[in-house]
Amino acid sequence: MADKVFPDAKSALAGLTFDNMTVMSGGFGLCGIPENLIAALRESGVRGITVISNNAGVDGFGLGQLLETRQIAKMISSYVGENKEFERQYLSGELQLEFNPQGTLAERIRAGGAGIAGFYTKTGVGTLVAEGKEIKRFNGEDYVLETGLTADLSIVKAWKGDREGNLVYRKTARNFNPMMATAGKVCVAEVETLVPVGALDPDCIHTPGVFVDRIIEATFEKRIEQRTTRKREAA
Amino acid sequence: MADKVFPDAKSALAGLTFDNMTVMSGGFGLCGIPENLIAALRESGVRGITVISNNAGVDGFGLGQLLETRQIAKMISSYVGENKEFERQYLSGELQLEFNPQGTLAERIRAGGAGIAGFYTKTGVGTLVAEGKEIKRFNGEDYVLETGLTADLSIVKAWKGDREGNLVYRKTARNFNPMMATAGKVCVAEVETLVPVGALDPDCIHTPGVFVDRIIEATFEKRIEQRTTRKREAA
Amino acid sequence: MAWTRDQLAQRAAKELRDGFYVNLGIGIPTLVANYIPPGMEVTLQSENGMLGMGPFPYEDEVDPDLINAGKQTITELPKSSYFSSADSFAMIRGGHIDLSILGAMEVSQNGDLANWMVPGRMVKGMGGAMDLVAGVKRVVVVMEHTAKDGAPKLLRKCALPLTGVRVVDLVITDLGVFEIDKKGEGPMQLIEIADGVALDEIRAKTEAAFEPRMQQAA
Amino acid sequence: MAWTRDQLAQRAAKELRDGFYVNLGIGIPTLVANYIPPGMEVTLQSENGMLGMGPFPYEDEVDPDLINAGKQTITELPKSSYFSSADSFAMIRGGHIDLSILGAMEVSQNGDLANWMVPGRMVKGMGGAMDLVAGVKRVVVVMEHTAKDGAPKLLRKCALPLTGVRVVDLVITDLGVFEIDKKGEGPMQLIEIADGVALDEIRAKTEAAFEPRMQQAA
Repeated sequence: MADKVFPDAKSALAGLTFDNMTVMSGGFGLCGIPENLIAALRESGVRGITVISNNAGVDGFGLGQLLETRQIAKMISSYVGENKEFERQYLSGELQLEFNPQGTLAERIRAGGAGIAGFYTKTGVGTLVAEGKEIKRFNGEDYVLETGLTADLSIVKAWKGDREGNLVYRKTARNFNPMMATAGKVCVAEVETLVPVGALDPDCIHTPGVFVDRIIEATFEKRIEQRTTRKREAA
Repeated sequence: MADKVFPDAKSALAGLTFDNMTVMSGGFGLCGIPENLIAALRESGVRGITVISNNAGVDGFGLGQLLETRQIAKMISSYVGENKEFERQYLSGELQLEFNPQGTLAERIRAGGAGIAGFYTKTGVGTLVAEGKEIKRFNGEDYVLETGLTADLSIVKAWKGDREGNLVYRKTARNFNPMMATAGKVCVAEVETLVPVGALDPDCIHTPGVFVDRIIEATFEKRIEQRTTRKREAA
Repeated sequence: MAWTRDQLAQRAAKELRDGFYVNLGIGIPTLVANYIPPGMEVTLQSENGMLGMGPFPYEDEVDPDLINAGKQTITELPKSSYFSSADSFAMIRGGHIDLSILGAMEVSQNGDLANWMVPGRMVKGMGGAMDLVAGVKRVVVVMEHTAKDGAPKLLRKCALPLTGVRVVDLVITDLGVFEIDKKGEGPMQLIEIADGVALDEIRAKTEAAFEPRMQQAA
Repeated sequence: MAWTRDQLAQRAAKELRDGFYVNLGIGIPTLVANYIPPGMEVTLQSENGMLGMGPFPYEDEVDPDLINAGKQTITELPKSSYFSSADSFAMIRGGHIDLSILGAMEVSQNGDLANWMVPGRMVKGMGGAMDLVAGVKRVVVVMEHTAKDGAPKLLRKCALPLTGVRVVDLVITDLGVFEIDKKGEGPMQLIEIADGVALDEIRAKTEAAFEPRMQQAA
């Protein structure tokens, strides 16, 4: 079988990027983002990207790196603006923005990967989010039609992976990564540790290998947005 | 907190059963079925049940036990008839039957648990399954509207569980159990081993405790439908 | 005297019940976790994919892979489990969370909520708020009774873009507590007043129709 | 001479490609697993929730928790993973499986498939067949060329209730191999004939329109 393992982020993206493409990028805030693949996307120089990601990174890190270089034409997100450059580009009209409720965004991505063209949710009924969308009544309640989302490429970050493409995520770094892995025409994963095939518990594989086309082992900065701690009480 | 752990199947169903109720029952064939809760449902004497289950058990085991006593009024399934009593009741008109494609059944149950009132799938378009249902075009292809399914009670079988209701399934005994745990107004789980809280890996919990209302530890017969083996070659 | 932030959180904590699964918003709602009555078991859900959220970590426990929906570092408990965002919102949208406590810019007398967008200002997004109010069984708002400029926030009709329609069950402000019949057309019911606050003050600062229906002091 | 069951499976195995994820139906399709060319890596999906299906177990390995979609006991491989039925059909419906090989009662010249129901007879249900043909990238049917009574099974239009509309890409019968343009309106293309079978025999036993377009012998 063609080897899914690539030596680094740059080679893993080779041949997969093109101008005006749509990219899904995993993570919640800076937690569980594919740091290395985002950086490689920046190096690729590809422009006019539509990025589907819950958030937009911070200035200089994560997707913020692609904003600095103005490679992003449009964001589909639920929450942004931890990021001054984002705000500047948005207010100046350089950057398009589509807000989705976070759960609707997650479900749209799952639907895209699962062959579900559309679904009805109560979320957003009666709000701006439902404007122009079909409303249907089920059991006396109104639901709004939302459509599945797919992308030309999805980039995800996992904790462990093997060369079959099986992935395991760690704690809340899982977030949007598993659905995105299913919804890209091609999925590239970066993992902290590449383990031998058979080392992962088959009952606990979050993303079965069928969804992952390429995989790299990488090192991570794992920046923290809000370092909140408590004090140990004196003994 | 009210204890979720009950001493046995009978006590775990106390107060939850009533005539003409809808029950979801996990398992694929006889693999991963809630044997003990099905038996307790039989003992409860409740009648006119609509059962949502991929299959209908075999004569004398699994849901076959509820057919013998004519407690089932209707089945919603994808494949039945490993079972002579089922065939007899169906052909005589005593038993109603609604077939769903297996993936549509699984997705309808997931949708029911996830607050999705309906979804569009390509499965079944142009077949009997789509008759009388709305068809909608997305990106030049036809999709059929299917609705979410819920139940008054779901009974599921897991491998390990804890008193918070966290569940882990084993191998292909997982099947329909995780979705059903989310789609019952009440969910009762039977497990092979009740472990202390904290013993399960939090990254590998298939059903978070919020979905499970009652739990029992039980023993299992685990009958096999098709014992297929191969011979060891002579050394 | 109007309730302080901590008193607001303390009052909101009275809405907790033993065995509840609860999602707490950012700000005052987060403080509610400090007032869970002893002996009561409440499990906190974090919509970025965790059930059983623990307290902030000690300095040497900080883990970048373990944050809450406010992106703050947190800890896990023995009962914790992790799941994807799709599974997390399936849990929320499917009605499996008992209680959501969150902040608001405006609430209308029939339970409409506005808390995500001020037109003309930079909009950061609704995050999970629309999903929470649409899916969680009971929605409690905790907020200042009036805006910084003194304008009422309890309105006949919200002026700001909505987060949800007929979704709020209870509003706790620094002046009192209001019950909403979100299915009906009636006025809100004022069921508690902060000690030393006059009914007339609440009348003056409230646009929404409400009726006093005070409970006996506990 | 018409192909045997094993020859049919062997021919179907030529549709496999290195790295493919494949779902095999019950009956002859199951035999295809015996003819995966050495050195080719093919991963078998079982729609009851497994990727990476292994062979039947030795007598002392039988595990009631480990079965395939035909309810037969099987084994796992180092690469195996398990998942729920919802996730399994998300994988199938979402187009992530490369190839499905399954049996049929009838196939029409535009790729309609009937393989689950004979009106008037006890109906056991469609199981996962409708999902597989709607979702898998390429659908190959393996079947006897005619029914037991000699009636053609390759038809202009299926008479039995359908499993899917315009879903079959290739039909392998004991007499030959037919390509279908499931988007178009043209006849099927007969691309191979079993050794020693006459074209006239195929003509006599086929109702569907087809054109011979034989490839050179390999």
